[in-house]
Amino acid sequence: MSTRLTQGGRRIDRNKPVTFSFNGTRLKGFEGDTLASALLANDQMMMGRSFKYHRPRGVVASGAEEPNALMNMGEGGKFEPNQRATTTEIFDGLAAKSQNHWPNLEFDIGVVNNAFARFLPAGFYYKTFLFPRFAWKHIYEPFIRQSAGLGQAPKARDADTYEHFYFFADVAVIGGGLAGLQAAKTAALSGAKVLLMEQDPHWGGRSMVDGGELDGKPVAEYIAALVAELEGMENVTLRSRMMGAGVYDHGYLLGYERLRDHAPALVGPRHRLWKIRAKQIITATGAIERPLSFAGNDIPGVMLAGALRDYIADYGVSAGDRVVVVTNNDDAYKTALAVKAAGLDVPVILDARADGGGAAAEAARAAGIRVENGKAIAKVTGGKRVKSVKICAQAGEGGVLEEIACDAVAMSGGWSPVVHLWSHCGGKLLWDEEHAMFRPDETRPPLGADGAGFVIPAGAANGVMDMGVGLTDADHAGRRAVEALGLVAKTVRLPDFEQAAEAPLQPVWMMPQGAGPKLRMKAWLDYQNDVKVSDVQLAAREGYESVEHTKRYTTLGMATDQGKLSNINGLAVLSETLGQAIPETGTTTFRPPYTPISIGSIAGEARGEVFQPVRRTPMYDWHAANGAHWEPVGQWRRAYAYLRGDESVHEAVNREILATRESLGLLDASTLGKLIVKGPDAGKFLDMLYTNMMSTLKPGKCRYGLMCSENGFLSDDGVVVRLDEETFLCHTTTGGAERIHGHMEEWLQTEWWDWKVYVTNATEQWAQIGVVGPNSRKVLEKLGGVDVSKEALGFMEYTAGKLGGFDARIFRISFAGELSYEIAVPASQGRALWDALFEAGAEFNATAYGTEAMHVMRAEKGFIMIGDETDGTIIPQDLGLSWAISKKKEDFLGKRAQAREFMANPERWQLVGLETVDGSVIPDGAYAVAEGHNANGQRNVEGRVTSTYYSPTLGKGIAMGLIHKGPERMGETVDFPGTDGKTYTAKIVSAVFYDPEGEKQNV
Amino acid sequence: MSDVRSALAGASFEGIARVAEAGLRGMISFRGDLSASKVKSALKAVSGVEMPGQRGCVVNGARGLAWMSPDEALVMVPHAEAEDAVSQLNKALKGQHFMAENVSDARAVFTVSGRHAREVIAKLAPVDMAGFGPGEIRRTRIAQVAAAFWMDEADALTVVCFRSGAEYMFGTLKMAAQPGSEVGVY
Amino acid sequence: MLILECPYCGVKGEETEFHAGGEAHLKRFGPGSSDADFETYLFMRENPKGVHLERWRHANGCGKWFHAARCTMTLEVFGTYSAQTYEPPQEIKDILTAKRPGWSWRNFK
Amino acid sequence: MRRYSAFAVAREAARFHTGWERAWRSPQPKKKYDVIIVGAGGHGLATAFYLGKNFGITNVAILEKGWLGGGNTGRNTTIIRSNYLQDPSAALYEKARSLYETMSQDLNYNVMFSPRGVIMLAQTEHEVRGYKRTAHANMLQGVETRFIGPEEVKKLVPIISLEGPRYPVLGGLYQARGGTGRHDAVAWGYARACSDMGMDIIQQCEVTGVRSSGGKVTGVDTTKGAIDCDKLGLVVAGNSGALADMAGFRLPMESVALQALVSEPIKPCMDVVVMANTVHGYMSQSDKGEMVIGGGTDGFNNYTQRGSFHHIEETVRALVETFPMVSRLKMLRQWGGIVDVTGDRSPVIGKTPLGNCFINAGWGTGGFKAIPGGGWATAELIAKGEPGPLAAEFGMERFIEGRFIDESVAAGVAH
Repeated sequence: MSTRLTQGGRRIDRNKPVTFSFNGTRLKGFEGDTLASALLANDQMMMGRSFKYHRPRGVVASGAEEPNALMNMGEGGKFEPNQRATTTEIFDGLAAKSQNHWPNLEFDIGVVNNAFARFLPAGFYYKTFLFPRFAWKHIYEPFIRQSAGLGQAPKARDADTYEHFYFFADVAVIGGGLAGLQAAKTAALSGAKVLLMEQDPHWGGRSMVDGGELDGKPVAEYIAALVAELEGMENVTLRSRMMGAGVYDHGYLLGYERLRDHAPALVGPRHRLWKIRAKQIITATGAIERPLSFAGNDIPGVMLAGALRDYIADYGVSAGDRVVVVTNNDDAYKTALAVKAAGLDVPVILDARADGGGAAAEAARAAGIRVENGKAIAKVTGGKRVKSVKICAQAGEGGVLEEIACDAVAMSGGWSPVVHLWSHCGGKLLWDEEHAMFRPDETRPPLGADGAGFVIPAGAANGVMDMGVGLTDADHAGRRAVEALGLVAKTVRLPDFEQAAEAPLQPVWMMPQGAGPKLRMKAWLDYQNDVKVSDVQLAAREGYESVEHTKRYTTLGMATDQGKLSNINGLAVLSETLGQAIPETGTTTFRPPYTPISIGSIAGEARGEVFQPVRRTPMYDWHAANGAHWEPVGQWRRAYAYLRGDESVHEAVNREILATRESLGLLDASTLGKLIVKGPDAGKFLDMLYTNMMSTLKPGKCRYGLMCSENGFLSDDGVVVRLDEETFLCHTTTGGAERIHGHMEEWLQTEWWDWKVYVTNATEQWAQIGVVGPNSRKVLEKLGGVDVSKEALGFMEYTAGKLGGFDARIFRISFAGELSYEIAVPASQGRALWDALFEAGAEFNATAYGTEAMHVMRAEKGFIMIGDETDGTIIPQDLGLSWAISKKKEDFLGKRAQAREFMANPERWQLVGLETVDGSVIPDGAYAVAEGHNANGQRNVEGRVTSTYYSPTLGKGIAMGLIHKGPERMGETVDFPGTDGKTYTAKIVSAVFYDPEGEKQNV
Repeated sequence: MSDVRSALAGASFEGIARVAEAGLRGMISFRGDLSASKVKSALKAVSGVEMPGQRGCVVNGARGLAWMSPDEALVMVPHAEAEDAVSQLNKALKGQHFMAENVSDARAVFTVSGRHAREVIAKLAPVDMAGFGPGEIRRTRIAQVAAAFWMDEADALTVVCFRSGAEYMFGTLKMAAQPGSEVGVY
Repeated sequence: MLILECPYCGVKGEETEFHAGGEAHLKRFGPGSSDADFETYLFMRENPKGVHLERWRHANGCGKWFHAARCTMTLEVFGTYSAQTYEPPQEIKDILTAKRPGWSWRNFK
Repeated sequence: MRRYSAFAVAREAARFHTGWERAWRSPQPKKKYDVIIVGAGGHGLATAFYLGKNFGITNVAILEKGWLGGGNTGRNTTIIRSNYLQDPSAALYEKARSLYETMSQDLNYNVMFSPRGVIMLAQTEHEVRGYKRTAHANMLQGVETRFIGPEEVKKLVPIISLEGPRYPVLGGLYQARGGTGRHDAVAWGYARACSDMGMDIIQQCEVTGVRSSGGKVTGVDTTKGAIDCDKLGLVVAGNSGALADMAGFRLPMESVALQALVSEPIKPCMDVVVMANTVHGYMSQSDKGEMVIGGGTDGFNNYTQRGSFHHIEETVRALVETFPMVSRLKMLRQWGGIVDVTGDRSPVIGKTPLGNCFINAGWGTGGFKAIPGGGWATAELIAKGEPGPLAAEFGMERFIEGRFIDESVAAGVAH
């Protein structure tokens, strides 16, 4: 059984017990435990079930590479699936549940898949479920989906907050093991600004477990001194619980800091995503041990040798009483010695190497451990727990020589450098034949903004496994980093050390070497996704020879551990099957993040109220307090209508329209773009931008203008006012202000840079109010101060003055077809003017109206709306706006485009008014049908509706639309089939439904 | 006109730093040849300070000048004086090609102060706040909106954004300043 | 995530401060031009693998447009330069020649 | 070709699956083919397949510089839909969608077409009008879609938040027979079928030059030697510009990065595909349980297959807003692909300045869903030398004439 030892465990504090629960059972651990170590201490070896076959699975590793021990954790808004038990620090009240089983972990229905495993090889689903056709969607797929997946879906809204942090460093060091610490020191002493991050809560990495001496003292002392020294340096920032998640172009590095996962009760953000810019990045990310591929290597109790000794050293937890060690290298002997030192039994060390190990083997034998060379595991027996191992010769086919009872197996297939962060941004790898591993090819690093390499690997991550040599390598990495910065690298004294003499590793990709199909079907490569040696071989046999094909066909390495344990083993099996060398097969691509990071942290602060900017006008609060039904328009939030009492939106719109047409309506038009264009060449510039002639406009006058893109399409419209000889005010649509401002700057800066014109976006300087309706003049006269009579201020004229004490610009323009004014005052005065107008307008039933009433009223007048009548494919000629296109001008933006064949075609649909014969409202977006079908069998069409409303003014439906040869077909009817099954028959009429003579606005 | 209002009526928040809307400031967007001596002296006349160089920012109480681009300066004066300042510039530079627009009301201004003020900004703006000090204006983005800021003194920053985005700016600054979120790197 | 240096305000900022504006040094064709020239101006693009000349705007910054010489295969930025020019300055050409001998882009070499 | 079936799997199980044959051959190139297709992605393989199936042209080589299906076919978010606004697009994508319906049976390879439904959310009044317009257009185009209200959206997607503080969900355009498929399987299924017809799929064979004489292509130079052909099809998303350059012409296209990401797998929680174009994100759940998430393209030319992280950020926050529960999932993996984007964001299937050279390119973000339709139309173009009705509007000449196929107009974007 797995249990807590009476002694040891450098990370735990035995004086601080912690209570947590697993599958509803209350358990005890100690502060400093991970969930995995605490579960093992409670003899909970089985921690989950696999993805495909639902096989019982125990913890295999002790860190980020763990494929099996994934948990549902937390409750409600703090629930999260797929939490890795090996990297979860326990705290009081932690509630974990195992995953992927039903009804429970011990007894799981889904394990039936395991019984049929033979019928479910890699890719079986590509070859089956083909008939009957409907069954995939309705029967097979739902079954597969239910059986797959891992954790439960969260249900509640996230109760935590997250944030980002921008940080800039000369040198960022990823990994706070010995190599990372040493590299950081070298870089820092040479004057670089250094950021050092470690995913664990603890510094020192593997060296803290594996020990050894530096300068004749225990390595832990050296590490403690190093950390203290770095902490004392001004130019060094140390962050633990922060993982280097991804390396991106130009030295962009994501640091994933887990602030509250270990202490959720504290206030503050849960995770912080650091967006780091580093001139140089040192990857001191260590190495990960490889499993060995033998039958039954997934039975709970089979663990990585390094992990098994981590649990002993770090947490005082033993995985079993009798631990068989199986290895192809010297490193695993440390585990045997650690087990022995803990007072437990190691019945045998199986060393697959014919010649066995070196000094380590001697030490093991000296400790009284039986060591067998050239031996392997033929098979592990047991179901939910290891019972025994059957021993065979590595060179053979698996003939059992002996069976040894045990309750844990420590395996080691050698170590693979963690090259992920080196590779994320294009760093290349080379195959190190001697050590059977891929390591960074330092001649082909990721290239930065200047074209030079910006990532430097150090220590074990660079394939240097020896501690002492690794220190030298780390120092070298630190030096190279500062030299790349143009600094002089200071010489740092490195401690004396004795290089451990190790016998060479012997690659073992299949155990035993000649294992037959039955064993290969039980030898796991990818634990979580249930990919076995036989699956990779099947893929190769079927022609999925590229490593990417094999990966995708078998799902090798695609689980939540992203193949940290399985990639190299799988690759080796594939290469062997194809009869080619490993580097010929190549690797799959390493993609960020290194381990999964919370989506919440990526979203950062952008959620809820600050998900995106909401732009507000100075009168926003009034709208909110007066029943505004909001409409997002770009980033602005505008009132669509103001609801009174239990009025519906439709009723409110109708009321607002009638009140405006009858007396007085007020519109918050502040969002309209207001661009000031000034300079001696301003007129000439606007002549190029607008289709109309603007240079001839007289000061104090207004003119409606159209703007097209260079591709000819109508892009914006608005009233241009000439404020003085050199200065124009160009109104744009609400959505157009920034876009058109950018458009103007672009042409001025990149094409006509010698023209003397300046542009300022003054949109928000001004609050603008539409004062609309037959009583609009009266209300302004009540405010007083400016003569707004017909004589003093005619239609399409502008004046400025103190209107009722406000600093006002007054434009006599009309979008509703009534007598109306637009009043602009500085934004700080906007709300006061709005209030003053209501006060003065009370006797006229002054009514605020929203965007929908504005839309309906302009449609009643036949005015186009950008975004309704236009959609990016419409030219002004389509809309009967040829009058606004200057014939005199040689050039304007869009003119050349409009001369192209398809644009000049008289067959283009033209804007007309549409009136249903029964007064009903044509549905939004309806098309007018023509006879017959096109070559693709689609119904022919001859037009479409662009705006369609119920007009309360006229008491019937009105619409505008684009109709083939429309203006020549006045009085004809066209048919609009609706998606509601009805057909709407409409008469083609003039688009001006209301006051065609303009008698209302010109008073 | 007495009833003039800033966007948030001086709202404030205390977290790991103090975030406060600073009320209305007089601001003039000036476009022109910043190297011309006439321009320089006109700008100095209204602002009381010398035109600074590239990305420079000189603030003296309510008055100041900031270099916004090779042909743009931000002129700061008391809010009530902004219109007069524009007139003064128009008069002084008559006949030149330039532009002076009163944009006081198009802006919202915040102060972020306290020991962690720089951290609050560094959570939202892609700028190295470690090397940022008084005398410089940085135009960039804060979260998702364009903004500019400068440091008045150590641990006190002024942030300028568009008025319509004041609520958003305040909201993101509050998030960044939430209690318990100290980073502890400066 | 690129870093670009705005040649106008001198800020070395990250990509999110900038707005990409497509291919550089397009020659505008207006009324009277041929269909082919006009199509080339609006739509035909170099889209090279390697050295590219392109336009950017310091949108969340000083607002200025500028040009950048960049490699589309490695994302290396060779340099940025004024928007008010019809071709890359000699200094940029020299860098390109040093870093990518034999480079060419449209008519530039 | 030995047929796949549950029976075949059972039979093979008895002998430990040692009897399976190769899904496709791995031949050396011949000296000459009737047709060479450059690019063994979905569109290239589908083009070859329909050349054989519809026109009996089987002396075909498909050249692939890497591994088949390794470009955008194997990198996309596998959405299949045809609810396009403009007639030419709707015809092409609906053809493709209908071919997906029977593809597993046609190819005897389970491509896991899952018509689970696609909803494009309407989150502004403008979008509501746009999607209602599309629904009307689709009705006349023979594409089954309908505009649904927020209640029905919520019923179909219980995890959605209808009332975001920024953009409420006002409804959506729903295509019940849209869905997803298994992207790799599409390439593999076509490859197996092409190989079975005697076509040569030649992987690790990069085209280094296009040989022509008198305005006609005569063959290509490759890393495996020169190969002659009577007709050449360029079907190389992400590399179209480079191939066109070899052939001596320019394209109205630029290549940019498009990124996607997946979460860790969870139990089923979302049965439809949801696209939220106002906030720029879309999401579905794969059969494995991962939430598959995508967004928009980067803005600059890029051949690195690595995009900028801030786009991932934008996409993710849009989805956190739309589906608050995803906040507590974790991003497992992100990746990028290179897409060719044309001047009107619609693809090109058409002739080139070289008489016997044809191109299928410029799919932008929408290539996967079009694979069978694009292949069908391109095969017809190559076989007949002129486009059929499906491809008629997609020629490059539209950029001269100003006759664009602009899908962005209906608030929708192509994904």
